[in-house]
Amino acid sequence: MNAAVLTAWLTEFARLVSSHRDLLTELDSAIGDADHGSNLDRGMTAVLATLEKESPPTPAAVLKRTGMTLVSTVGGASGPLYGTAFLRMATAAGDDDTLDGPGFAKALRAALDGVVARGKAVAGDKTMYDALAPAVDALDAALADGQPFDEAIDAALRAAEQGREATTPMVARKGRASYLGERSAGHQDPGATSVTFLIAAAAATLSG
Amino acid sequence: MNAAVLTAWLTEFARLVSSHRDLLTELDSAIGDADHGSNLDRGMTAVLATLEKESPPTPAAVLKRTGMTLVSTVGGASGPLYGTAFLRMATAAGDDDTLDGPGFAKALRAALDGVVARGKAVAGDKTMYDALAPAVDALDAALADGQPFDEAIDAALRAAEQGREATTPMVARKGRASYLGERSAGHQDPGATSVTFLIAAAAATLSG
Amino acid sequence: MKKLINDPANVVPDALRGIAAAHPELRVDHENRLIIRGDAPVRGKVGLVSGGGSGHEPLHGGFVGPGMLDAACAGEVFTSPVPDQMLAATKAVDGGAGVLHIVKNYTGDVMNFEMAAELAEAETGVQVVSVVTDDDVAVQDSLYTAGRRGVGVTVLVEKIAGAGADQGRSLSEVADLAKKVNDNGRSMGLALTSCTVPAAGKPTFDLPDDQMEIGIGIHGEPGRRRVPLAPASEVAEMLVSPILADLDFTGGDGVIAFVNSMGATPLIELYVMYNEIAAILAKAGVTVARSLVGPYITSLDMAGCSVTLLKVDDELLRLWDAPVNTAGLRWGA
Amino acid sequence: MKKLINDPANVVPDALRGIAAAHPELRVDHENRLIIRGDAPVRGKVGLVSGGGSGHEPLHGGFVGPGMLDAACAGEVFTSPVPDQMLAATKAVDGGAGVLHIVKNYTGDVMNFEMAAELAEAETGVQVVSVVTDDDVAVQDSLYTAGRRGVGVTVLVEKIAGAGADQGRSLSEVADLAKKVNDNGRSMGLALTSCTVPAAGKPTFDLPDDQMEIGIGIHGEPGRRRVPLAPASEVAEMLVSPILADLDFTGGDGVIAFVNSMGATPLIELYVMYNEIAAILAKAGVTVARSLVGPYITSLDMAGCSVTLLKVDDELLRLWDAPVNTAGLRWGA
Ligand SMILES: Nc1ncnc2c1ncn2[C@@H]1O[C@H](COP(=O)(O)OP(=O)(O)O)[C@@H](O)[C@H]1O
Ligand SMILES: Nc1ncnc2c1ncn2[C@@H]1O[C@H](COP(=O)(O)OP(=O)(O)O)[C@@H](O)[C@H]1O
Ligand SMILES: [Mg+2]
Ligand SMILES: [Mg+2]
Ligand SMILES: [Mg+2]
Ligand SMILES: [Mg+2]
Repeated sequence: MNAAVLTAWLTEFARLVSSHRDLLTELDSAIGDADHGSNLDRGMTAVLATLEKESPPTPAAVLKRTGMTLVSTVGGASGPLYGTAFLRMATAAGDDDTLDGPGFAKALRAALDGVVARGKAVAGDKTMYDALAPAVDALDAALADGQPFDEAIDAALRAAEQGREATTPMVARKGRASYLGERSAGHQDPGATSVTFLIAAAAATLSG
Repeated sequence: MNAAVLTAWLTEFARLVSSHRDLLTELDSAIGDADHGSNLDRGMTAVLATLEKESPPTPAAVLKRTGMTLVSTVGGASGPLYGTAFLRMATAAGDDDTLDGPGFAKALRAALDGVVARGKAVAGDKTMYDALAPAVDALDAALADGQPFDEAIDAALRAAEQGREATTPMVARKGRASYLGERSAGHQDPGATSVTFLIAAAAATLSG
Repeated sequence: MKKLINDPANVVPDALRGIAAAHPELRVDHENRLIIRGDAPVRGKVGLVSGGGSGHEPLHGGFVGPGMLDAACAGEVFTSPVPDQMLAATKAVDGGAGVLHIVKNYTGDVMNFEMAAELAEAETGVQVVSVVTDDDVAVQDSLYTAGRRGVGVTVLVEKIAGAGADQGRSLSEVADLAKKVNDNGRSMGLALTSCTVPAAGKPTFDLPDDQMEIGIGIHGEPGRRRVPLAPASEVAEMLVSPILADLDFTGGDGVIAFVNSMGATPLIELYVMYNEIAAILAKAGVTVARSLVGPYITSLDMAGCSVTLLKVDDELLRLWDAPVNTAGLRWGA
Repeated sequence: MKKLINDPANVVPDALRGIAAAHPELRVDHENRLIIRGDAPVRGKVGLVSGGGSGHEPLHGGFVGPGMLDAACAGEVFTSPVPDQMLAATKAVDGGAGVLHIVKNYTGDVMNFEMAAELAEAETGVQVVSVVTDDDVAVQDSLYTAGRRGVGVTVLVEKIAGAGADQGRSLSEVADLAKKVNDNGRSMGLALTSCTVPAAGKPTFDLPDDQMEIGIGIHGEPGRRRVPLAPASEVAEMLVSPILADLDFTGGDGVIAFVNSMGATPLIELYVMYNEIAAILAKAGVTVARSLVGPYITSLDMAGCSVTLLKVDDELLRLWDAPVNTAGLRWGA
């Protein structure tokens, strides 16, 4: 996976976010403040513009510009979280011109660590962690199991989807939804939903 | 008609206002500020309390307390208008213990003059004048014609009703409805409606 | 009806009790429903009394204090106060230099203040002069009608006349000042939603989701016409154009531009509107000398706004800038 | 959606242009969406920066000026600003004595301000201390959650810390003062209607005509529970009881009682509420030393109100009374 492939991934993520913008905002209306869709859409639109303009040469450069742009344009909780995730991915990606499957998996694990470092979420808090962590674990496990990347990333997507669904009954302990206490149960988490689009975009565009 | 009879008239007027309070406010919503019903109801409730407490001995005393109480409790346009009308009636009634039919008619004309003096309305301005003036004219004409008071006051009521209906197509030139310009046409005037209750109450309770 | 009230019949006395509790520097006469400066009467100063129906807060009670009104009479919601109230207020603030009544041009207000002035002079010998505000260009003026409504300019009249009275001007001078402000001020308002009078319990008028009323007053009176919702830039045109067409605001020392919320429109929207209005004025060659943006003369819970422009000279500007210390308007003090 | 706006995507920049036009004493950085004191940086004074999502006006931009904030960062509606904005604001107001960040406790705000502080110290060496406000008793606090929201007390923190900075206190002293205010303040809010986020175009939550939400925040987040509409007296109980249960407000020099409109609730209702709240406090033995009644920290066009109580001592009272000269809060200046 070179810079162009990662850019294709992010382009697909941006498309998914944009076409599900209202869904994300709708989910955020129920247990948050009705802006997750517009936040991420604004950010990913800016990311695509930046990548188009600058054509960063390496995977790390693509990921770094993505993270910085998200930090500078999204705001809210998802800006620093997604931003930190991509900045950590960039560091993990190193200076090579391409990433292989295990390299991508390592970077995605770094992204997860970044989310945790920034947001202090743990499993079951009803956040994007609850979709991202299972995806990262599934990707690692499948690769360790010797599966080809294409199958491994599909497994990651299924895990993300399961994780996303699992957020519905949870009582939120982090983010805005936590203010609702018990009333947050019964609603799917917006961030877990958007992060599942990130993995879906990877499954659609990346191959090891 | 002694003080008790006039008190019965005002009691019936208060009852009509109270039971049509919502109608009056509804009419005032369309071309005014949605308070004519509550204004008059508040005023007439206060009038009944005053009359009950003080039992003024003469027609003039009843009318004066009524006018003063309305001035002090109604506010808005209808407070000074109804108040002045009753105060002028009181003066016209003189000091006698009773009023006869022509005496009542004279007092009602004084009321009309009071409304004009205070509010400067002319025929066709779409105000209470447009119901009160025809009523006063009809009463005078019927009495001059030799009709008994009971019939004359019925004629006055019919004239008031016609005058009230005639306000509907008018374009208001006085009061709050005038701000609407042409848009005031097509709505019955609230003050013309309430003043018709005043005459209806007279027809129901007074006899010469 | 969704309101933070108790019995709808008691909204005005309840609110007056709240004002008394929140503002110990004011004296509230609950019997007469008056809000009075704690130190009234101020010896030798012309007393300023205003008042009107309630539901326009902070007008008028919020403008009682040094540099502005001496007393305000609170009527029932949207109903002019009664002469007894104005008489009591006049007596309470007379410091020997006479009392100015500032009256918004509504039939009820004018008649009740008129009766009060008659009573005051007869009963007490206090000299009373009344100034009627009538700045609403939405209303076609004519000799045969009730004339224009008094709206936004009333706030500016109270501020500037208050400053004039503070300077020790005479009753006729303060009245002239008030008239000068009224004569040089014009307003126009619009509603996105109707207000709901507590005693009525439902909106005064129905306004479809895609329409707004242009040319509304401050009592939930319907406006002159209904138009489809439009962007702020076009709304600003609809409000400012008739004002500029009614009076030449160019030249001189510019204008005070006052953008007012009708009650339920929040500040962020007022600033969006202010931006558009400022642009229109700049294009029309009108210089903004001062601005006032916020809810100052409201119509209960109506969403919408009004624009008032006041043409100023050096004198009016100095009086505008003079210290004022009231619950609703405060600077330099 | 009925709003006086142009393109929903441009509400914040449009409003900032309006603020710039209406308040020439402020400097508006449109690129970074900052509202800055015209005379910033003030040499030797601790700089105060706050900010957050827009839609809470006058908070924070309306509180920029002498005696309060040096700069405010405006995020998108209900969305925390980004670190770049806070960094630019920090640079703009650093007068050599360091900069205090006043942050409302929301995950997004806290994280973005955190990143900004890291950047500020790394890039510029400006010393930054952050104080997080978290006064909303509607939120059950716990070690494992995001904690309580920062709401009404933020206004009081900005005023009092601003006065402390004006006195020449050091960064750590001003931060301690801000913490002291936050620690002694508690709030609780309620909504009669949902707000509508411009970009979303429809109300954030549905609330039946006969229900209200108790324990709402300032971002249209649903509250803790829904209850039938109730008279102001009962509503006041629902708001004040949990506050009094959370902290002992008796004794000392009393409290500052702050009754706030969520945006669409007019002043007349706030005073009705204030009356009930004052009565409850009196019965509970809590002395009101000062009051603040009006729309100061709003939630777009939400109808409803919040109550904030701040326990004060002599020092806090003196700082509260100190001169302040901002668009949104002004006295003694
Ligand atoms: N502490 C946290 N750790 C991880 N994810 C979080 C945390 N707090 C919030 N989130 C995620 O952020 C999402 C909300 O993002 P967004 O709506 O853009 O920001 P905001 O809550 O500031 O409006 C939530 O659905 C949740 O998944
Ligand atoms: N100048 C006037 N002369 C006579 N009647 C008037 C005048 N102005 C208003 N009215 C009457 O007063 C009525 C409205 O009364 P009300 O609603 O109680 O007062 P307000 O208009 O102050 O709210 C109108 O329907 C009209 O009949
Ligand atoms: Mg959100
Ligand atoms: Mg009326
Ligand atoms: Mg009225
Ligand atoms: Mg947000």
